[in-house]
Amino acid sequence: MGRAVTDARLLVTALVDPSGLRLDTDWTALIAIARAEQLIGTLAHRLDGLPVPETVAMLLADARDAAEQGRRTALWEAEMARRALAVTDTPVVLLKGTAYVAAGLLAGRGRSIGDLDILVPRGRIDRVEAALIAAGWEWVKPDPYDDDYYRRWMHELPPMIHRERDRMIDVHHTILPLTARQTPDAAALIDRAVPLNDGLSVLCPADMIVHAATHLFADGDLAGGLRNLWDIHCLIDEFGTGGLADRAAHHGLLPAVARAARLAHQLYRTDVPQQWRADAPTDALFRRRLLARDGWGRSTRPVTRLAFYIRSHWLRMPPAMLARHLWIKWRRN
Amino acid sequence: MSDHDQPDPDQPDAAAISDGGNAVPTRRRLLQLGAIGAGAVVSIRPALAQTAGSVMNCEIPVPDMGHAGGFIADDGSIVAAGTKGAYAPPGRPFKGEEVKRAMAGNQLPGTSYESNRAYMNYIRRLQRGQGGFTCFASLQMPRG
Amino acid sequence: MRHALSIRIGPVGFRIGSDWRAPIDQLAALYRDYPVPDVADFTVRLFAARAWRRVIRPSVTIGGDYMLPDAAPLPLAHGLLAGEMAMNLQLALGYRRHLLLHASVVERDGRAIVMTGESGAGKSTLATLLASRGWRFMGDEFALLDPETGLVHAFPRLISLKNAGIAAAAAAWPDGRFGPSLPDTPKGDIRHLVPPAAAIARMDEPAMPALLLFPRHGVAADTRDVGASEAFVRLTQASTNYVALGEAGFRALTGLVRGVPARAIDYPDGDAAIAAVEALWAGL
Amino acid sequence: MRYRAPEAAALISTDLAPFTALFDRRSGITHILASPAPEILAALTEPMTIDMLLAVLAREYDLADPDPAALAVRLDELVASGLVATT
Repeated sequence: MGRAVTDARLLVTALVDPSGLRLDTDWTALIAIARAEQLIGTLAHRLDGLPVPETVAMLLADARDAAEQGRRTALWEAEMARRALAVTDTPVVLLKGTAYVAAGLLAGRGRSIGDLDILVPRGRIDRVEAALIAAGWEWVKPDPYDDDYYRRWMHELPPMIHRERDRMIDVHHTILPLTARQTPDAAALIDRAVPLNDGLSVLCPADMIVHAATHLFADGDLAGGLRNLWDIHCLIDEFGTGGLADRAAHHGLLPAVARAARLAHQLYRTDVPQQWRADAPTDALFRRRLLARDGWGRSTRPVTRLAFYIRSHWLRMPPAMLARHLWIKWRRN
Repeated sequence: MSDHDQPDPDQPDAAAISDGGNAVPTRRRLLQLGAIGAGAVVSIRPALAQTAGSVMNCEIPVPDMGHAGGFIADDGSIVAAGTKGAYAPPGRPFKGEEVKRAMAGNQLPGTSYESNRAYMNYIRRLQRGQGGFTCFASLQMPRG
Repeated sequence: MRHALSIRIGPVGFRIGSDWRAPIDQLAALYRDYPVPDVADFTVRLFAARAWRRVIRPSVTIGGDYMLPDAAPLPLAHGLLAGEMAMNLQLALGYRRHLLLHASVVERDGRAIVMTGESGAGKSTLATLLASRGWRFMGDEFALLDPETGLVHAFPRLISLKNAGIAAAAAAWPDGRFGPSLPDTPKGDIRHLVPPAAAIARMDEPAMPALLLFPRHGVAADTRDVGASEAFVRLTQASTNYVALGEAGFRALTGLVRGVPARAIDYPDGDAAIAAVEALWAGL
Repeated sequence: MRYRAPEAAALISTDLAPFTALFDRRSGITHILASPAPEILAALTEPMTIDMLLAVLAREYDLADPDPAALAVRLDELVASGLVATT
């Protein structure tokens, strides 16, 4: 069945140059990788209208339908949150996937959207929490240790889930854990937010890119990295990089944004400024982690994956806390 | 509402029979606002994969992996190990089938009347994101 | 993966990979007469969660495009069952081309009976018995309803018979092809029966639903009407992709319950069930 | 406070006597409505307070219990389902 597909490069090239795909592509492997990386809807939009085998065409049409259903459900969840929080007259900024579809951006096209992420001013978080509970949301993990940890050190409330609709919401008051070394200017994020027509708003383009890069490199273990990087590719493609470096520096997140731009350029050939084109020495390691997926959809390169997992915790908390956190989690499993 | 006819076709329509311009209502339809047993609006929730019965066999760890070692109080909440009046976690996860039988009135294997009640209270409070939730949610047909 | 196989069941193609040879050989033998898809719709993986689990007390973990977190591994001796479950799971979690109803289906003269109910309500046994009396077997796990046409499509996977159902099927199908007997699985003793040759040959022929049955095994014989709204709500809970299909799912299911008569039948044994079904069919 | 129903185009309604099956295109959720819910939705032709709605219903129907509190409970169910919004 031809040379086995050993990493996710097949998916990357299909997204970058869909018309370049030959009819004898290993379609089953491409679909398995796209599904595992949550990019099947995006791939289906990129391949829309191109000559593919009939079975594949039907599969991709299903994926576009599923993405449309997901978009509608995500926008509805945002609307229900808006209704619940209207009484607190708090500015509510949509983040990540829901923001992209709410603002009708390229990055939202075909995107699979998970939980609803919103950003609210830190001073208002208790009022927001009370309003959500009154409107039918509940804590997912009613566990004291996790609650306290979340409240003090994480950049968000513990996740909540709506009793009837089974959808989760993450309420953030900044875009990085309080414990992280960098401290982004949360108030500036809200000040520059762009209002949509229904009382909700989204971050300004530069802040969107900064947040996407932050989410990918500053607190994540790169799970879902190819999807996040594709978000960044689309945002840069749509808005360009004017003012991005200054905005990233203002938040103290220039390194993360530079790395995101470099990797987007290296993998997705994103049009980034000259200073973000050269390969930094560790970029190859990040690419190795991002492409760690085989043609059966399995995650591969376990050692690389473990290294990035430990790194993600290291970035989120000072060493003493990291040791305590990992010790408690280890003692439990 | 778009292509919708009134819900009770067999009752005389409330439309007045016009008589030379001044409508004479014959008998307006009766409408009851209160005292509805289960409420007037039921929203359909997604059925989970295991509701397709034989699709999956699954397990419910008590407590879930994130809280291994914790004890279970009567009301099903997780408390520190050794708390007086609470129950040590069972030796192994319960199988979906065992929980289904316990929901129908039997007892979970290897439990006393009290510890069975505590474990079942824990299982009933499982939320999405907690280990065993998908398995438990699928055992209830229909949900919600 | 080391061992692999591709099969098409009804409109759905599967690529199955395994760390062991045995499950693939069993599937290949039982699905011998089934077509091979050009491109698989779903990938399924049977694998050892820990490397040493491949050899020491080997246990099969189910993987694939679509997964559930609480899946419990199965002993390698039940590898065939793991493969069947993994394929069902892909359909239940990832399939959208048709409205999926957890139901068995038989057909005669282009018209179908759809029998839905919780596992253990005897759907598989009933479908097998009817198939032995001239009805065409279309499926014992999922009914695939086309939202545009209202037609039901066949998904004739291996018939999974449980406990007493095994003997009943063996009696009805003396020369049927059976898989290995799998004792004390989570669902009791299980044995798979290869659907009749006609069911496999004609699996691409859809049928128009003409009767919706809610069978229940083990009580005194009884037949009662099921109203459209009751049938509708029960079917939304017997469908794993009703909500995911959105408007198309709503139109397909409201069309079905408004257009097709629904009956609940309680039956003490196979013969009583067949008599009740034939009587209802004649009365349509 | 006023209660607002969705515009007709957002809803697909099908009679499943004695209930009404309603699909909300905005949320993708299916609701099963028993009387008086369909009648209340139909009466909300514009945003109304409870008293305004009660007056409309009293005109169109023979109300067994013209009680604002009972109507409020029915409206809360419709709000919780997302079908009706408050402004």
